[in-house]
Amino acid sequence: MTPHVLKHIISFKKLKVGFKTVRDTAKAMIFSREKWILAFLEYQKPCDETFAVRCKGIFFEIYEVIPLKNRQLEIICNNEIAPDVFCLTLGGILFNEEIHPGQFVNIHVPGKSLRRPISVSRIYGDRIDLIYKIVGEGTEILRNIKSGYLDVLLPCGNGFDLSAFQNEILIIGGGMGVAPLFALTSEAIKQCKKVTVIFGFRSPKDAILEEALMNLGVDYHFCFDSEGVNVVTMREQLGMSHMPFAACGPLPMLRALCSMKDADTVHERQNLINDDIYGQLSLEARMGCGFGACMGCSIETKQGMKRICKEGPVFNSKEILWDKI
Amino acid sequence: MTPHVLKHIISFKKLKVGFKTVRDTAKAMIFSREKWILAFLEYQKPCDETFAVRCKGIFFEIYEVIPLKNRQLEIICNNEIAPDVFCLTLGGILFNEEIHPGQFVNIHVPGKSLRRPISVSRIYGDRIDLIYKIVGEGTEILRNIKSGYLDVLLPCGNGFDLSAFQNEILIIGGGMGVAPLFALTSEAIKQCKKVTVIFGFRSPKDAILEEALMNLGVDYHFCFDSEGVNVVTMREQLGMSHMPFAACGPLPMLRALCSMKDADTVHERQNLINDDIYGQLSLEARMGCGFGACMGCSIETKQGMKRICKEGPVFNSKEILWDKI
Amino acid sequence: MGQNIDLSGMMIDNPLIPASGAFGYGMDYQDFFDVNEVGTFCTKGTTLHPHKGNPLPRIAEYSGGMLNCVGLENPGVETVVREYFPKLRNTYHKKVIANVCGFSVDDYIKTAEIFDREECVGLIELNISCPNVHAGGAAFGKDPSIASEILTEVKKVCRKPVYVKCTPQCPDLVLMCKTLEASGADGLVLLNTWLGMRLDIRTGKPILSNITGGVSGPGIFPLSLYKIYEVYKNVNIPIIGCGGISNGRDVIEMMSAGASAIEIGTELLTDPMALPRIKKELSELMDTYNITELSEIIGRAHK
Amino acid sequence: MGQNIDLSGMMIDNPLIPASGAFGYGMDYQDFFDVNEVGTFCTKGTTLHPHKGNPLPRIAEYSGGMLNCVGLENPGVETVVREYFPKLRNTYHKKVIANVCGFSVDDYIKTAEIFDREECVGLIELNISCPNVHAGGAAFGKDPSIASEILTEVKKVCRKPVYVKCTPQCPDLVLMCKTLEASGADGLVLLNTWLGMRLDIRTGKPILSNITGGVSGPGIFPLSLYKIYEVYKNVNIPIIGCGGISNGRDVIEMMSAGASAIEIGTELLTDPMALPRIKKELSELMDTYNITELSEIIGRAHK
Ligand SMILES: Cc1cc2nc3c(=O)[nH]c(=O)nc-3n(C[C@H](O)[C@H](O)[C@H](O)COP(=O)(O)OP(=O)(O)OC[C@H]3O[C@@H](n4cnc5c(N)ncnc54)[C@H](O)[C@@H]3O)c2cc1C
Ligand SMILES: Cc1cc2nc3c(=O)[nH]c(=O)nc-3n(C[C@H](O)[C@H](O)[C@H](O)COP(=O)(O)OP(=O)(O)OC[C@H]3O[C@@H](n4cnc5c(N)ncnc54)[C@H](O)[C@@H]3O)c2cc1C
Ligand SMILES: Cc1cc2nc3c(=O)[nH]c(=O)nc-3n(C[C@H](O)[C@H](O)[C@H](O)COP(=O)(O)O)c2cc1C
Ligand SMILES: Cc1cc2nc3c(=O)[nH]c(=O)nc-3n(C[C@H](O)[C@H](O)[C@H](O)COP(=O)(O)O)c2cc1C
Ligand code: FES
Ligand code: FES
Repeated sequence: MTPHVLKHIISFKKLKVGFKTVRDTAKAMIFSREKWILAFLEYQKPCDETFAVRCKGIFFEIYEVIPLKNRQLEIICNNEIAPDVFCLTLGGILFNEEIHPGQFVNIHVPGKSLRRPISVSRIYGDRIDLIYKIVGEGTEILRNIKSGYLDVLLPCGNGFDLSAFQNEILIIGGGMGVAPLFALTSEAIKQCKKVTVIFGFRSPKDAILEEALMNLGVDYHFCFDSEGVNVVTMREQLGMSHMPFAACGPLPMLRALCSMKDADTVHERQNLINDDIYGQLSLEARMGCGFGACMGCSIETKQGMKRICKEGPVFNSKEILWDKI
Repeated sequence: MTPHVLKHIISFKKLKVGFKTVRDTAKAMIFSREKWILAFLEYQKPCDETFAVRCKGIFFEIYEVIPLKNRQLEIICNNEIAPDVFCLTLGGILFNEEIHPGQFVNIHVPGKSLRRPISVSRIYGDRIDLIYKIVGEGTEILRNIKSGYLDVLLPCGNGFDLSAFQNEILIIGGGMGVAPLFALTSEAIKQCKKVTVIFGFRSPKDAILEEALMNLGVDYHFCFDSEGVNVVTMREQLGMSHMPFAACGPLPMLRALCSMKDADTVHERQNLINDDIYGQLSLEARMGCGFGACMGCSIETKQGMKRICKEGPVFNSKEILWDKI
Repeated sequence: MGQNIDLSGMMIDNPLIPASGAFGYGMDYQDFFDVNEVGTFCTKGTTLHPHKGNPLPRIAEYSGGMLNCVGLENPGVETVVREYFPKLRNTYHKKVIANVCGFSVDDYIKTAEIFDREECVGLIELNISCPNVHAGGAAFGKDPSIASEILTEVKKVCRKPVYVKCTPQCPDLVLMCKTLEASGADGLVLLNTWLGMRLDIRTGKPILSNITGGVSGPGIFPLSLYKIYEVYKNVNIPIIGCGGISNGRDVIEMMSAGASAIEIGTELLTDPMALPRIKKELSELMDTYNITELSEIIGRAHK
Repeated sequence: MGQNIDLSGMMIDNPLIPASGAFGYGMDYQDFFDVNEVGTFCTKGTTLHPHKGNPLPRIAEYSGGMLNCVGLENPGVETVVREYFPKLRNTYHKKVIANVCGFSVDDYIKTAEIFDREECVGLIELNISCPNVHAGGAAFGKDPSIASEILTEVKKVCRKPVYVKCTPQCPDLVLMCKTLEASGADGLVLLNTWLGMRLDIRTGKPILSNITGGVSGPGIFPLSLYKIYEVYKNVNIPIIGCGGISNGRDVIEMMSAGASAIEIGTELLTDPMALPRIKKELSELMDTYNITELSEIIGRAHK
């Protein structure tokens, strides 16, 4: 880890495991980034993504590195990839395994009071891709920022739990819900799972990520409302209606995915939630903070109140109280 | 005038004087900058700073060019020239004789609600210099903007009236008040007046514009509070206490300049305003708009209420009601 | 696409009205845009006699806009109708809303009466809500009985529609507005500025000469919007919405909450080109959201 | 340079207090800074029984900050003291302010009583000002007689200082505060959120599930400042200032107006690193303006 990296770390938690030269340091020191950088530059002590060693008088101190959740990431590119849909690549210090598929970042959009939550849709080295749709004032501002830095909180939320799936996983996305699912698909393939992807869009011109899925060599199916096929009917056609799945998309779609397969319309399915189907669902909410402090995003679940930004955004379909969301 | 110039002009008032091919145009046309530019680019008709000619069907129309008071000016440089004092050079479309010494610009500082009024201290071709001191949040933001464009209203206010002076003029500035007086000095010299300049600063390190005055070859005198000399005592020393003057600076200084010369202290002078001395004084006020709409800057004068941003900032010393400001 | 609005018989071709105190007497924006683009505009608050207003400083800032304690500086109604209106007519060809203020009931009556006779006045706006004067102003606007007395008397001498501009400092605004409706108000203008203050960070003392000032600008928008929403539920006369509007989206929201038209103050002062900009934004939004007749969205939040 | 502040016997080493509802139970900021940097913090509004709050959406935005209608979601006082406080003590070593809310007088008494017994609770903040619940909350905060009844009863069961957090919706805030002082309030927290709303631009319908929400953030700062200035003139108990504070300068202003300490809500949510930043700004400003003892500037606007 270079000195450069240190700028992006605020706290070094003192390692709990013993180490001969470890000794107590003033709290103030631990939380003062500037002093750390100074000390580091002065002594050029080794430091990696997991441990930081600091020279204090005649002692060495060893700390566990806790990456700061608030970082300034550089805009690498920000281009339109479909009508009103942009891919924003951010670069900077990202730690190994720091971000899991299904987690999101919370972006300060200059001029806006509240941050905007956007899922991470690709994670590669020191870069991440975010795919976002222009829906209002914040995304409208974001589309026009082509360089510089963004103030970002990351990673936020829990992400999908791939370990809960056996060898096979069905990944279902609708609209912008496909964004986090691309990260999930990549990860599932890395873990050698058998993956089937169903992505639904309003019409072929709204489709995104097809080339990327192709490059992954994954079995994927696109369907379009404009052609009368949605992800639920597609799932039926593929005979996969009882397969465990991970999904992200509009609420009616998620609801329908958790319903009896033999109901005729999405409307009917709403009352026919089928608890035999296991799914991991990523939900959305307007957020105040994005890191659990404000209760602005809580929903009632079978296990009590849960915050979409912290205990979520990914929920087990079986814990959802469908009449409460 | 190049097509580029047209971007900075909003309104083309139809010339009142007759012209064979002139005919009425829809109001909408007159106020639509975009359409004008289009029309201009299309027909490449001649256009200068005073007149614009436009081809409409088989007719030519001739308009008087009215420069838009709201312009985007480019930041050419923005450097510290004394402790906490910056010189900001802005460039862009400026029209001949558009700005007079003593007038100011009203700058939108990104992130701030109200604009900041700053005097123009040098006018040269398509550039102006502004000299400003860091005093609060707005100037603090401004000092850090090193490139790009600023949204500026210009020119604002009346400016000094050099024609009211005979062949000689005494120019007196205190602190940041010297800023507009440099423009005035240049202009007075251009008009072949005999100019004497007295600038007062807190201490020698705060002094600015000395080199510029030297280059103008003008007779100038600097004085410093730290050395126990202020502009009033300097004026007495030079035996110029009854000479007509133009001044800008803190209110107590302006008040003292208009007082009986034989009062001992500034405090005493406040009650001894001497109406025999003719001065043009540039005043300051917190401003809401800077263009006369809000009455946020009005003072009572012998001629009734006057707006510092519109009828001012330069006032005849004889119209000031000293107990009202 | 229609933007016509009917304010108790005064027809305006778009709902954007520069608010009182932010547009002088209509002659300060000519270097920025064609002032005929406004729906109509409100004059600076005008009193029977010339009024000097408060000493400087009259202006302070906050991150959501500004504070002012101008305190109704104006040349008096006689000068306005005799000198300003004739000049105004050279460049402005629509009607105006005359913002009338006073320090006694009698002041209001006489001032309104003079304005009412003017050809170019389309509507009288009774300002019982100026927070920056010590007599009259918002003091009247907090008490429904005084407010309705002023209104009743003014109505007797005016043939033109009379709207009342209320203050958010009124402890029970809904009651106030219902009382005004019952007393014959043709419409309401909601709201004048909110009382606030700023202190000088060095001395700790108030910045404004009057200690407090009226807070305006985008920072108060959700507060105004809510008040208009509440009053709309309780009255049947037109409401002109005002407070923090800075773009086309705000206009749509304010009208959805119940405003028939809207006034814009602070945004015009900080961006003198705001009016044509907002007008353009509004047209674009009407396109985007398939609003063919703007008047149809008035109060749709309640439906 | 001293920043120590005495809140009716609860000593805090700096005046910066995360406001109720913006800091959960103290465990959500650990990824951002050492939470012991705060002077103290207010817990999320806590009721006797677990409370689910309002449906989503609970959050909206405006240019000066945010609106919320969380509606007091909390796990109930028992869970807080049994599960949360023990966990909190692993990382946080100062005392907390317990924000107590209820739907009846009895709720307030019982909840406050439980908190009062807790070692880590330094002060009780009676929240009679939540605008987002239909019973209790701000309804109590508008009526001085109910408010003082709650306070009197709570005082009987608490040994720790009891502060009352008021609502700006109170029609006569000065009267309310004087009544509370007379009824034995140890201090006041001014203010909770201001009632407001936003509408969806497409449908014209309210964005928040509860129709209205509490407005907070920098947009309301001059309004809060003024209210605190007014109340300070009329009471002799400490005031904790709250509403729109976002930087060190605001802290100085709020204390100059009369606040002994200040609470920060919205700014922490939008910038989770705001607390250490504001603390740094405050120290720098004390340097710049030669303030050696911060407590000395309390109320200097009035001197
Ligand atoms: C966990 C999570 C992950 C998301 N991932 C993506 C993604 O990968 N790609 C993508 O295009 N969008 C994503 N969204 C939705 C995205 O946050 C909104 O589209 C965006 O905030 C809209 O901002 P705006 O300013 O353009 O809209 P405005 O309507 O102007 O925003 C106003 C307010 O509402 C909030 N808001 C509006 N729509 C939504 C929404 N659907 N969900 C949450 N808050 C909303 C905004 O954050 C803001 O606070 C995600 C949302 C969540 C909660
Ligand atoms: C006509 C005119 C010409 C001026 N020319 C110059 C100049 O050439 N160089 C220069 O350094 N300064 C000049 N000033 C003063 C300059 O406008 C202020 O120093 C500046 O606005 C301070 O802004 P701030 O955000 O740093 O201070 P803040 O105190 O944070 O500003 C808060 C508010 O107060 C206003 N304000 C604060 N101080 C003043 C002041 N002295 N005069 C007017 N408004 C003030 C600001 O504009 C803003 O609205 C001029 C003022 C006027 C009225
Ligand atoms: C500088 C200034 C002067 C004002 N003068 C008046 C006035 O004379 N009469 C009046 O009724 N309202 C006056 N107002 C209030 C505005 O008309 C308007 O109600 C208020 O500013 C809220 O709208 P805004 O947020 O769009 O500015 C004034 C406002 C400002 C900012
Ligand atoms: C999301 C949110 C939740 C809140 N919850 C509570 C609460 O439970 N109890 C309370 O007394 N105040 C609550 N408040 C009000 C704040 O404590 C504070 O009084 C208000 O937000 C104004 O301060 P600010 O402008 O710094 O945010 C809440 C505010 C927000 C934004
Ligand atoms: S957004 Fe604040 S708790 Fe989830
Ligand atoms: S600042 Fe608005 S009239 Fe002068």
